[in-house]
Order: sequence, then C-alpha cells, then structure tokens
Amino acid sequence: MEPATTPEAWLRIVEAALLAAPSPLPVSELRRLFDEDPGPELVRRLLEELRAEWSAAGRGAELVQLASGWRFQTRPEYQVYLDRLKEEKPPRYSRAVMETLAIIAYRQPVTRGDIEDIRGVAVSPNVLKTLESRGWVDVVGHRDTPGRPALFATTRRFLDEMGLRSLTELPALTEIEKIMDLVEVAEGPEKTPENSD
Amino acid sequence: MEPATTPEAWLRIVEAALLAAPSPLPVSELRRLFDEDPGPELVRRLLEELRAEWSAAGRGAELVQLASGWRFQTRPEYQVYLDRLKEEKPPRYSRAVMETLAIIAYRQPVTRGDIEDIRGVAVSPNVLKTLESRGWVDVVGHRDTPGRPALFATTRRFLDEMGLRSLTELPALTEIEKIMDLVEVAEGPEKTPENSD
Amino acid sequence: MNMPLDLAPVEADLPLDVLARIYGEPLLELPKDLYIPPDALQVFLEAFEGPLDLLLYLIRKANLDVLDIPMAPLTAQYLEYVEAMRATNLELAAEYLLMAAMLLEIKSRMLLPRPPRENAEEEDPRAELVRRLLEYEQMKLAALRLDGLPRVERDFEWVGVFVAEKVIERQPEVSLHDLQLAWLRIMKKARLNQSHRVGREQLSVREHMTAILRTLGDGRYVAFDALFDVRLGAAGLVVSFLAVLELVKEKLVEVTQNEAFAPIYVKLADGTGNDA
Repeated sequence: MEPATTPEAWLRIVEAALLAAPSPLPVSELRRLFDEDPGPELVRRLLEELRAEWSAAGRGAELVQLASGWRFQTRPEYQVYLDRLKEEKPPRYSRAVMETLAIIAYRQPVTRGDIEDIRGVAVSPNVLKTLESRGWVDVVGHRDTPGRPALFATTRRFLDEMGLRSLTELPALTEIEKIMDLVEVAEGPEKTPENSD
Repeated sequence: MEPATTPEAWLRIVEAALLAAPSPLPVSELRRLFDEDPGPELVRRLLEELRAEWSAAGRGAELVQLASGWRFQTRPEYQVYLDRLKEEKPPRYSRAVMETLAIIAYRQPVTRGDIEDIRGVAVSPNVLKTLESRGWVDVVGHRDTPGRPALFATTRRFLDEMGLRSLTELPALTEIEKIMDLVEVAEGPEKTPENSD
Repeated sequence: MNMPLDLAPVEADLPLDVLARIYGEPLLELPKDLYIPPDALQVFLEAFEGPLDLLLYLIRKANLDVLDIPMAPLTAQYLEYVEAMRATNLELAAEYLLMAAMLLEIKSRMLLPRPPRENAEEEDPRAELVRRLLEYEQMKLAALRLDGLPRVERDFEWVGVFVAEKVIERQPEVSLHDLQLAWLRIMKKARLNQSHRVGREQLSVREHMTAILRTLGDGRYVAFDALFDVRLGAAGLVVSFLAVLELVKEKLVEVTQNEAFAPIYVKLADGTGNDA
C-alpha cells in the first residue's frame, strides 16, 4: 500500500472511515487514520470539503457535525421512504383514542360529556389532546350548558388524511350494521381488532 | 412529502436506503421504497447507474451485489487506514478452520465424517463451532445413515461476507491434473518454478 | 540447528501464488540428522494438519511423483518423523499411527509379486492413498484461495450510515376500516338504540353543523342566507337547513330577526364561541 499523499486520497480515506463508522468520529480519532498525523486543522478542512462535496452532489446522505464528532446520516427528507423498509409495525392508537375519534367523526359536534356517555367511561384529556395534536379534531364552539363544554368536530385535515372528500364518505353505519355479524364472529371479546390491510 | 418523480430523485432514495441498510437489500426490498412499485427492471437500472456513479467518482466506498442483495462497502485499498481505528483485529482463522470451510463450501452438504475423511484427521468440535458462530456454516439436514449425522452447508451470509453472489463464484478448484502438472514442472532437474508475476 | 519458530500455517497475507504455496511449505529445511529439539518438534507437529499433510510435505519436498510414490523411502521417512515425535513423548494424534500402519501395509503389498495382468494399475495398492493425497491437496489449495478472498472486516467494511430519525415523528396509521371497527365496538358495547343511529343523510347534516359552527366561530352575526351555498344543489340546501334546525334544537346557535321580512341573522348561542 503506497502512502496516501494527495489531498484527494486523504478525502477518500476520511470518507471511507466515516461511512463505515458505527458512531460519530471526532477529529482526534480521524487524525489517527494517517501515516503521519496531519494535525487537527487539516482534518477539519478535509471534513468541510467532504461535507461541501456531498452537499453539492445532493446525495441521499449528508455529513454532519455533532457534539461527539462527525458522521454521515441520511437526509431527513428520505426518512419517509426508508420507513417503508422497516419491519416493525407502525404505532397504533389505543382503543380509547380510536373510539373517541369515531364518535367525534360520526356524531360531531360533540362534547367530552357526549363521548363519555356513549363510551360509558371517562375520557382522559390525553385522548383528546392526541387527536388535537394530530390535527384531526378541534374545538368548533362551546355548548351553552353549565360549564360551557367545548364542542369537538373533525377537521378538513382529518378528511384529507383519511382520503375522504366529505364526512358522508365515511363508511355508512347501515353497512356497518350489516357486517356486524361478521365482526362478532371474527372479533374475540378482548381482542384488539387487527388491521387487515 | 411530494412524491419522488424524477430518476434523479429515485437514485437518491435508493442511495439513502442502501447507505443506511444494516444488511444487503434485495431488489424486491428496494421496490418497496416507492409510492408505486417501479418493477424490478427499473430498480436494477437504478442500481447499475448508482454503482457506475460511485465507481466513476472514485469514492471511498463502492456498491456491490452480493448473494442476498446490494450493499455499499468500503474499498479494500482503504482498509489499512481503517484498521488503525479498530479496537480489535478481525479474527484470523487457523488452517484447520479454513480447510474445513473449504470442504464444506466445495463439497456441501457434508457430514463431519466426510470432512474427516478428506482431511485425514479428526475435526475438533471447536472448528465447526467457530464457523457456525460466525454464521458462515449451518446444519441443513441429516444424512439418512446410522447416527443420522448432521449435514453442513455454507450460508448466504458466508457468500455476502466473502463478497460473492453465489457458490459458482467461488475460486475454481485446482484440478487434480493441474496439481500433478505443477509437480512435473517442479520436478525438472534443479529447476525452480518460474514466477512470472 | 535453529528452527524458525513462526511455523504457523501458511500466512493468509501471502499473495495468491499456488506454486509458492505448494513448494513454499513451512519448514523447507529439515534437520538432516532428524535430531529435533523437543520444543521445536512440538511446533513442527503443529505446523501439519495431520498425516496427509505431513505426507504431502514429504512428497513435495523430495519432488516425488505423487502418481508413482516410492513407498519404501517415503514410509521410512514418515516413520522416522513419527518415531521422533513418540520418542519425545509428544502427544501424537492416533491418525499418524494409523497412517504409519497403512504405509507399511502398502509397502508390503508392493513387495509381493505382481499378478501378470494388464490392469495392474487399477490394483496398485497405492491408488487409494494417491486419491486421498490429491483430494486433500485440492482442498488445501482451495482453503488458501478462500482465505485470499476479500472478506468483510478484514479487507473491507460494510457501510452503515446513521438514519436521521425523529425529525418526523412516526404517527400511528389509521384506516377507515379502523374507524369503522372502533365505531362498531362502541355500538356493540353500548347496545346502541335508535337514537344513536346515524345514517348517511344524518351524517351530512352533522357535517354541515360543524361547518356552520366554524363559520360562526368568532361570535359574529352571519346572515342566514350566507350559510347556504347554492352550489350544493337542492338536496344540499335542504341538508344545510336541517343542520341549522338541529343547531337551534341543540341550542348551539341563535337565530334572530328584528321584524318580519327583515334579514335573518344567525350567531352562536350566548356563551358559545371560542372566546374561552
């Protein structure tokens, strides 16, 4: 192996080391790559050059500097694609969240009290907060009753993300009732329903 | 996230996925990256293009096709530098281990008895354990003879880690006749075998 | 006699060169008188992978023709090694002794008068030994080449860059099917009666109720007419009207008209609104 003597060769060595490193590499570590210690300044210049090179080429990954050193990482905009390769199942909302969402969708506008009446249990504030922070549900007014409870309704974003043009495109309840028998067969009493698609 | 519609965007998505993947990605897996399945042919073209792009740029890593899919790996010429950052050296294998591996690779599936017949000595259990724990060799069945001895074969991981796509890419065996030719060459009176390289 | 101590198996780092490996075996120079210091003998023994390996070494070192092995000298030399090892009380694998017995047997059969048949070659007592030696040598060479292949962690590294995560929080996925099932569970649990029945028509009323509440969100008066979008068509207008009626019934809005035929205004019921 002839010694790496050109700046281009140094760049490639630093690049290979960073691409293969399991954790961020500090400059002090990168200096150890070379036959002769190039000193911290030269290594930093190489890092800056490498970063600029990758950035200019608009690659799928970028070189970033962190507290513990430098590392390559995929660009955030590709995460949505990379997620598709993940084996793990996407997180799922709890039963309480899903039922609350269903009640708001089908019975809007409703107060928290309405939801509790229908579900027969108290609704934790976190449940509504989850749906609000997702942007699927918001407060559209207050009912003129003692305490002036907030009225919840679904948002346009909810429709968009569910692929609906309007609430009328929600599965009709008559249809639901028709398949109720089927579900009763399929769904055990304690079992959380699995999404079949 | 707007859908990726240009070939350049597809290239970058495939690149990001391959750079980040913890194991080689087969074409079938890469197809899942996209909103709409681009089909195997397009993905293969993207891979070839990506490989050519990295190769032309002479980067510190290269895209290679292995038994279980595609993967980026650092170029061998940089290993001497990368080794300097390593805490521990990779294992070196004894002749017993390598000969056992060769017999399993070229004669698979084989029993421990087969290996012992060829090598002319007992095979220590540690030798097989070493190969199994490295994930290069595993038991693929049992021969239907008394004692039902285990049949060993090499794994896909063995091919991946040796940079091979299939067993047919193993180095060709020296033919028996060739071995004898070599002997005859060497048998020439006083003649030292020429080494042209 | 200075025995090299680095008699380790052929170095993997050697350039792939078959000739050099066959003839460049460890221990090119063995002591002629066969006096080997015991510790060196141990190293020597470890340098061989068994009797076949030792035999191959002896054959190759002496440039013997593997197809026409002179059994007498080979056997003699082999036995000398084995004796030397036994004499120094080295633990000798049983295979070495087995091979010694085999060599002696072949040698003795070679001494017997050969039958005058043409196919004597097939009955050459050495045939099996030769076959084994060549097969072993083939695998020995294969092992060297296998070891010469670029291998991960020794000759290159896998690339694995960090995945920039957490920038986008992973949101649970919900499908219409999920929503349907959730509603279904509620119905089952609550044994919903007619009053909770909501059909497609009623749902559109509820959608308009929400829309009207949003329009009135800031508490201002809105002209009754402005709540209706003629583009919705007759059915849509009816649904909008039903929505207003429902809102009135649920006391969510107030409808006011100062005098007959004057414009009708709608506003959120007192105390309603997002002023909280």
